[in-house]
Amino acid sequence: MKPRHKRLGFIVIALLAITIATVLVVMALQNYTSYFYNSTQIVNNEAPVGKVIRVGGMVKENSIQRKPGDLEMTFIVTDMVNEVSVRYSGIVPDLFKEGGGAVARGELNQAGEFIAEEIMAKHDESYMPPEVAELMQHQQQDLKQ
Amino acid sequence: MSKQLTIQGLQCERGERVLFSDLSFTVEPGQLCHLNGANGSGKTTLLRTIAGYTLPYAGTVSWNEKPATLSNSSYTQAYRYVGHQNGLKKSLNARENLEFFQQLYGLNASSDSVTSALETLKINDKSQLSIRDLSQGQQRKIALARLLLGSSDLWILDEPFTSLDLASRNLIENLMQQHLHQEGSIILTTHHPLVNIPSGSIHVIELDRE
Amino acid sequence: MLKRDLLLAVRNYNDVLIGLFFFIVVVALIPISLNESTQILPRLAPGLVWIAALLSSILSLARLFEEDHADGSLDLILSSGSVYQCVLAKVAAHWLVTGLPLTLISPLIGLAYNLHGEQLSTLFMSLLVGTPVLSCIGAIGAALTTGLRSGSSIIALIVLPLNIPVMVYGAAAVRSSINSPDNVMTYLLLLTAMLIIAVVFAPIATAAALKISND
Amino acid sequence: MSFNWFKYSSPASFYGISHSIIKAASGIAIILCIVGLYWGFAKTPDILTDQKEYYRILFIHVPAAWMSMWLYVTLVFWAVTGLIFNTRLSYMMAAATAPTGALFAFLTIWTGAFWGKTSWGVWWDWDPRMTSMLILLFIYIGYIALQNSIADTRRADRASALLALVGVICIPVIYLSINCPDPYQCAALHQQSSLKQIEKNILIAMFIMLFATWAYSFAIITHRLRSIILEREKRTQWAQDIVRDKA
Repeated sequence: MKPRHKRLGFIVIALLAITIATVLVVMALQNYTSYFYNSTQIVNNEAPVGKVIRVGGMVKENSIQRKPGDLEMTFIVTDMVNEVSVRYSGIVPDLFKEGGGAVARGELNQAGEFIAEEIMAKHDESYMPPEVAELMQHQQQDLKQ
Repeated sequence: MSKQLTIQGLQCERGERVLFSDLSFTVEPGQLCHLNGANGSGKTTLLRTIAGYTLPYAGTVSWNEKPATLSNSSYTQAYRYVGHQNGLKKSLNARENLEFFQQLYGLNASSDSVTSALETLKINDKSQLSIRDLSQGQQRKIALARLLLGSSDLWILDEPFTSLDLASRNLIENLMQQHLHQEGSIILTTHHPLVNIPSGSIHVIELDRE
Repeated sequence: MLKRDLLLAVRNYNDVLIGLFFFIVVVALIPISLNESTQILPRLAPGLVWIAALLSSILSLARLFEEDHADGSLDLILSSGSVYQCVLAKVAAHWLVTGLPLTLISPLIGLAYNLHGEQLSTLFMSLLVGTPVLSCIGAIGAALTTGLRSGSSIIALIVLPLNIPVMVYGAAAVRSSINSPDNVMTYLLLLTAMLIIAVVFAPIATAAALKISND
Repeated sequence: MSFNWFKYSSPASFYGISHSIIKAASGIAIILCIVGLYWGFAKTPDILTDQKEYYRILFIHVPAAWMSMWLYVTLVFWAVTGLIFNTRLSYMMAAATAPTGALFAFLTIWTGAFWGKTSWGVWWDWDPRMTSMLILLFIYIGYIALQNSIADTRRADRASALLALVGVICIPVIYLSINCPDPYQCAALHQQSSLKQIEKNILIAMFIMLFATWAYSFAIITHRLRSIILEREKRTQWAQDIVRDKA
């Protein structure tokens, strides 16, 4: 009888532990504030100034401007609604191009400009030749909005 | 309820060596089972297998017709094991060590029963010294004092007489005799002759390799 | 049972001090070796303090069950009905002599790393909740390697990857106390959840591992 | 009459049939590999929406990643089977699986680094999936190291099986922890991709390569298993007979 009681007691404790842990995880996630922003959130002043955050979105067509003879560049990140201008100095990855996805890590300055420390390009979600992908592009843009 | 230890078709290996195979015997209440065999014949392994520490490669050990394993708590509570090592903490004293064993055996902590165990073994006067400062024989006696904590049915003893003097050996043999009288059983290995125990209750198992 | 292990630890108080000083030396070595201005130190602090805590916890783990195995008392523990409680007591004792002193001294380390106010208390809290998890998970590794000659080196290899989540959340808690104070609570809650799960379930694995190692 | 399910769980009877398994599996692996690489290089488009020729590293990268995870699942399966039924062959299977799993995890990271450099601009980013793969590699290494450092085979088998089991419980937590509470904060560079969005020929080549790696794993693990069996059963009559026949 005794070992059986012991086992029963343990099962109760185990279930209790799992329940409490789950509650804590749920509480934790509700408490969480994200530090990844899209351009609309930045334009609406939802992002903190002077703190390391990440900004993601599409690089706007014809927005990349480079200083000749320098690695410094600016471009605009957009979520198709609002735009944020990003300043960066360094080498960009191959996949980084206008119309493609990008993630920048850095800080927002007082003027609302994003000073990036690191630029990463996202590869496209569709592993397709351009002709096939073009057909689906409208669909994708709808999804992003 | 028969408190019988049954060994059936047991095979044990060490490294890649078969120590013994197809070993079967029983130990009845009131019986002393004396394992005999040369060094390396697997006596210690057999005792550890019986106590459930080592898994057999084949065969079973059962107690009271149920598997004698570590997860069978009615079995683990029924035996007392004194192995090669004394299981004593060097920086604690005899009393502290024995009180810890009381807890392990699920007994109520009682300093009286610790005192009486130590007194029976005539070592109570050393109970405040840390184990480190005791002689090998004294340490052995404190390890054997575990047998007297609470009540138990089966004693599993690996060379209990190591480093004991003649007087202490006789003392332990007398305790064994008493244990057998109370329908307890003993399984042991020893190189010392058992002089005080009637040969009628001794059952010898030869473990020599074929 | 806890009393016994603590008593043993107190009588070998040297071990406690060694673990603690290991931690202090490691966290002190880093600013010395980097020779950086105090500006950068707060950004390094969360990760470094946590790595040092992890290493000093592992340093003392190797001997967690070693003595019990060598003197034969592990046998007695395994055949008692209270393996689970014994393991829990040993883990608790390990934490009390390694994790707790380290946690208590952490605000001083934090000051040396140019942290202040809230950040110090977060560092303290994260270590207070996180280091017991390190002891719980580490005990599994210690049990698996008990009695091995190369035990102490292999224990690090198997325990470190398993401890990554604790380190990530612990360091993240301290990091967000610097960058984004709103999220400190999130990470502390996640650590607490891990603590509860680890305390209840890790001793089962440890007990099973001890049975295997004591074969 | 009931079929004896445990017949092939005895090392001796397994050894008997293993030779033909190895032959067949390695043949399949070689053929599939050639077909898959041909398909991958000749039948697929030169350029994807945003990637040039180097996307073809995917034909190694993706199957390797899948295999490394799948092999860990099988390893744990064998480990647990061993712990429950105490069958020697299960432990040997687990032991034979680990090195191949570790190899694939390493291959995934290695090819991933090349691809990452060309596409994302970084050799390595602590992206959740990359970090998880690295930790999976660590766990494989821990398993192998523990197995090798215990002299007593049975203890080695059981201890490493337990470690594999603990590892499999920890892996989801590890994955979540590096994914943070918020997947966006770590800004996963890997995209969520659905098979539907992959061009047909790429998908075909990828699956052929997946089966090729699968057949390869099958062959090499069985081969390793044969060596382990012979080594462990060296004092049995049948093993000695085999060695004598070979000599």
